[in-house]
Amino acid sequence: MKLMTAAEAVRTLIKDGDQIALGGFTVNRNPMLMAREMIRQGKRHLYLVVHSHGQALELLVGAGCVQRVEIAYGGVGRFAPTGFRFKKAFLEKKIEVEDYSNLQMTLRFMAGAMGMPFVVTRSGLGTDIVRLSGFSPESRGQGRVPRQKLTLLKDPFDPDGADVVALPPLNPDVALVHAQYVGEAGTCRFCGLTFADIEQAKAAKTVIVTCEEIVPEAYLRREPDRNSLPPFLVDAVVAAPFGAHPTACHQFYDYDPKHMNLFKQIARDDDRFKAYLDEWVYPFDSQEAYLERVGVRDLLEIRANPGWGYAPGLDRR
Amino acid sequence: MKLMTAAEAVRTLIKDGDQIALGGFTVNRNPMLMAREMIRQGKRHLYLVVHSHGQALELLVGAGCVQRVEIAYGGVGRFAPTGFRFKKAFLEKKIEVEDYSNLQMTLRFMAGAMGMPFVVTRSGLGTDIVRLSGFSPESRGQGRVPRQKLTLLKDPFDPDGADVVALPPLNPDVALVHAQYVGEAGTCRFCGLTFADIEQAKAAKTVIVTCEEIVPEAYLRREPDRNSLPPFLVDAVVAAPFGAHPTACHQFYDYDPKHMNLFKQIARDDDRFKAYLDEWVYPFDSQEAYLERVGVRDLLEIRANPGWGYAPGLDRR
Amino acid sequence: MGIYTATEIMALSAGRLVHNGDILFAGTGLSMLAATVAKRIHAPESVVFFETGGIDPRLEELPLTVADPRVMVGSAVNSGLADALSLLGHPKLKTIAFLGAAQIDCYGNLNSTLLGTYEHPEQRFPGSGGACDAASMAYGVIIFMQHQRRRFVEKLDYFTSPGWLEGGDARRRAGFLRGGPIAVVTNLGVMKFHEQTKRMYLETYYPFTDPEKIVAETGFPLDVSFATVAIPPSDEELAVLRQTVDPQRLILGPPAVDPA
Amino acid sequence: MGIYTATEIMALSAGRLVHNGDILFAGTGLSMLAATVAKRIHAPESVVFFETGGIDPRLEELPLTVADPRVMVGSAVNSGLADALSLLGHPKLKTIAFLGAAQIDCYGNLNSTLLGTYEHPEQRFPGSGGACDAASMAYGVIIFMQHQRRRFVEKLDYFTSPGWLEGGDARRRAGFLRGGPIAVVTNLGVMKFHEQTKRMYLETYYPFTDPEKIVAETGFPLDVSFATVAIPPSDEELAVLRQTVDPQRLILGPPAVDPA
Repeated sequence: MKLMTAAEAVRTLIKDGDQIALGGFTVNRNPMLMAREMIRQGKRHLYLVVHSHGQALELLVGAGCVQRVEIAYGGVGRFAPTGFRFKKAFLEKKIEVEDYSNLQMTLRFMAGAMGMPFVVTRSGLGTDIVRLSGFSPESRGQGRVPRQKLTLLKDPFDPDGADVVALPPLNPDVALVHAQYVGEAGTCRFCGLTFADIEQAKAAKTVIVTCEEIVPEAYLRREPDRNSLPPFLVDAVVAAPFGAHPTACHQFYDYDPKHMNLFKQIARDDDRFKAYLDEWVYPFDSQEAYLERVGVRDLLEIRANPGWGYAPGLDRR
Repeated sequence: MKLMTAAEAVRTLIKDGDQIALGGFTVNRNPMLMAREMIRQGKRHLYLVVHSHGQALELLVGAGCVQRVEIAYGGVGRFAPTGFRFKKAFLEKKIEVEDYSNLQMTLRFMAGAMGMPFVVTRSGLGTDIVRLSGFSPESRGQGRVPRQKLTLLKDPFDPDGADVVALPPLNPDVALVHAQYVGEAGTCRFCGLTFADIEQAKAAKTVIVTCEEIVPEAYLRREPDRNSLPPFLVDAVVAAPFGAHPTACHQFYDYDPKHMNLFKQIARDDDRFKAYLDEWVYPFDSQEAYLERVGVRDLLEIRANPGWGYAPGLDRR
Repeated sequence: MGIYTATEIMALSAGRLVHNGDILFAGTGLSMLAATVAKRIHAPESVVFFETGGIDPRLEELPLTVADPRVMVGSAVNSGLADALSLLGHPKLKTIAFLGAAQIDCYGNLNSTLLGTYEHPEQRFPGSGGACDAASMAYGVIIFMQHQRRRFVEKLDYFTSPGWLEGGDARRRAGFLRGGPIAVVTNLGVMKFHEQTKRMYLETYYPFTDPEKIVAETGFPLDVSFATVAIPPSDEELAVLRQTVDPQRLILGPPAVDPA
Repeated sequence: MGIYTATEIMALSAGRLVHNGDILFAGTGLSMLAATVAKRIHAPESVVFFETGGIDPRLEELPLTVADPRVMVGSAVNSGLADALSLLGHPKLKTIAFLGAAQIDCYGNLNSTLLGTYEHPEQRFPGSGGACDAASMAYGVIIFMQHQRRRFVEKLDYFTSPGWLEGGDARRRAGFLRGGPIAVVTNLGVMKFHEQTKRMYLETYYPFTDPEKIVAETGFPLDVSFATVAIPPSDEELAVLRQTVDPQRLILGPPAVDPA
């Protein structure tokens, strides 16, 4: 485990073309600091593997960093039921998209995490998720694109040999997850729902954890039942207060409805999106500088009340 | 969820011949109260499915309640590297045993819990665990005995089509697990290592949870990250202070070396084992009566120090 | 009987389909309203869970997405996707999933992925999320749709989530152990599926519309011979929905305007 | 150089095979001693984990089984079997597993299940536990054995845990991605495996024995042509083992008696 800045982590651990798993879910615990830093460093041809995303996906796709996405859901909840930049890039064929279900993606991360050769499910039998592939035939078997999206197998334990869907495991080059706490030695604790973050981290070759607080290792080891990852699975830790902003981080802050609505306004339009990047992404070489731009008033408004873990009464219209 | 006595739970929810998953591991969190009660009620032909067991297995097998066992490890650690009663029953062909590995059994519980049609692993390729079946050919497909123990499949994603081991899921009739805390509505919290208890409970048709403490539901719901099972998966809850004795229960008590050594003395010999049942099992129609027999002095000696979760300095020779 | 919006009668119509004790797989929007109103009115023992891992949260404020931090408070268990999505198919749970979609066919199969094709895409939607999983494994599915001819189609552009497949016993033959759509709740009425053929038919239409209008908005032949007018929302239902479930009208949207 | 028991030199010989940073899959007994002594002497960054789910616990007192509550304190993570056993094969971890067995063959394949057959059983051992999993997936395996002719056999009664299978590249051909036994540490010496054939050979014998005795106690032909005498335990090694690792001698057993 090595403590790094976001800039250092992106420069030394993420290459153009890498297959990257994004932690979090739609409006929650997206690795936003890392997404902004990848954009600042002009990463290209990224191959995202996600279940349901999300604000980080929107930024990365919009900024032209992404070539390829395996995904179950591309949206930001009520703020953008379908992600504007994701939709636009798909329709303009700037990205190739392979569609799965949330369970299928989760099982693939789990299979990667557990070293399973493949994993089977009944979910999706008979559908186009199983029948159709979104990646072009010529991409098959190239780089990290699997030779087959998935395949049907006969269940050897079923007397009738019913079909089941067999899925290949995912072992991304990099997992980007945002934790509430990391100990000085590298133990990680996610609070609230863990989504598929733990599976993604265990499946990945390189794990970069941004976190709200770096705490004494002993503090986390007093309650090991609550911890999520041991130090030896974590390659880099980046101190990142409000590192998921404008998405939420349970017990620390809510999603930022003001910023999300602002993004919703600009996201449909290429020029306005570029202006957003110029205003909110490119200028800031540190998280502190970005947070100054957000402003103390807004940060105070979204901070979580410890009794709820979110900001009760927050104006979310 | 229904609050019951152990006697009521065994009488109403466990039938002769049922397939039963035992929670815990060797000397830890064995469902001992339930094991003793099944013996008292003379349950027969039980079909145990376990990974590494354990004191409850020893009692149930020794008392003649068991016909069939799927297992990875039958022992009680240093107190009995191979369980005496388990070994004897196997050698005298009083039980049929099917051998697996711990990962294989865990994956089978997990597959059962997650509704997977089957699960694959590379563990055991080329070994007798994969080649040989311990159950008789005539038992195959009868009752709950699977038609095949397991089978080899070609990995459809491997260019060379390497073999992998495919295992059928387990969905036991009953799971018996011992938790530290259960809320009044039925939410369960296991503390310390969870072994495969959560997977066993989720895989089972009927879940009986014994617990050290029944607490206000709101107490557990203040920290839902730490909880293990929701109420709607739990069929019966049995209040069982020291319910895992003489095995350990993290944060409540250590294993009881005095009792385990006593058992070690008597377990090889049929007559002495019968005398043990007469002394420690049959007479007690309540957990309180059993604990009176154990005695306050011994219970105080093994009680866990909250700083460690076990009894530091306990004489374990 | 007061005035009400289409959104309000949709939420209440779906809520009425819930049985006490059902385990409700909710998304956001209408399904949150339906699940919550049912729990508050006639299904107090029902439990809501979210694919993100929030199992039976307290829900003091309405979550705006399934990953809203509001689904992590007061829960029985906070877990993750693997655990939550596995509950959908648990044989001992009567799981009812609420789903929406961009297109539906006469067997309740759903498209929430795209219009056109991968090669020539015309429109993009978010994708399955957990919808395909819920449609594959839940005990039953209740579908919300805007009732429009372009959404009720003969053939889906993309088949995301399995309903009754080609009808009859096709779903069981494909390998599904249970499930299938129970009802389609739209802004005009409630559709169900014929016992044998599994084809959609109109069960009830809302007081402000009629079967002819619904047929006109349906892109495949729809049997309306069983159709009756829906029981309008009661004052109690409306009060719970407006005052307790969504007082900020975050999901309900603008209130009904009295035409008088 | 002091006197020492066979158990002591076994623990220390195995401990010397650990590299700093290795992730150690420990059972109980000798493997606990070897892992702990290595961590204390030359591999401080190595981490011990248990198949039961205890990942890097503090281990202030020696656990007597892998499910001992002593493996649940001060850990990085307390989890369960699924998580812990999955770590064994993690490609980024150099996992070293310590295993024991009732029988071993010349390719390091192990039996910890039974003697005789299922039909005609002669003896029963506990079974694989996690041994088959560790032997299948760990980066490397160190095996503890009592060196006896009946344990070092031409053919296992039951093949529980995979070593080098039939030798050569049989292990890779069978589908294993990595791993295989590194060494067999017995009460008489340390065996390794020939690079190409994967057959066992004697690397070192303890000062109190000789290759002839070891050959006599081995039920298959054993190459002793490379054998040298082992470096005896240092005073420091013995001090750490006796005073820090197992002061109660729970696993070490009775101390050595000076024959003088």
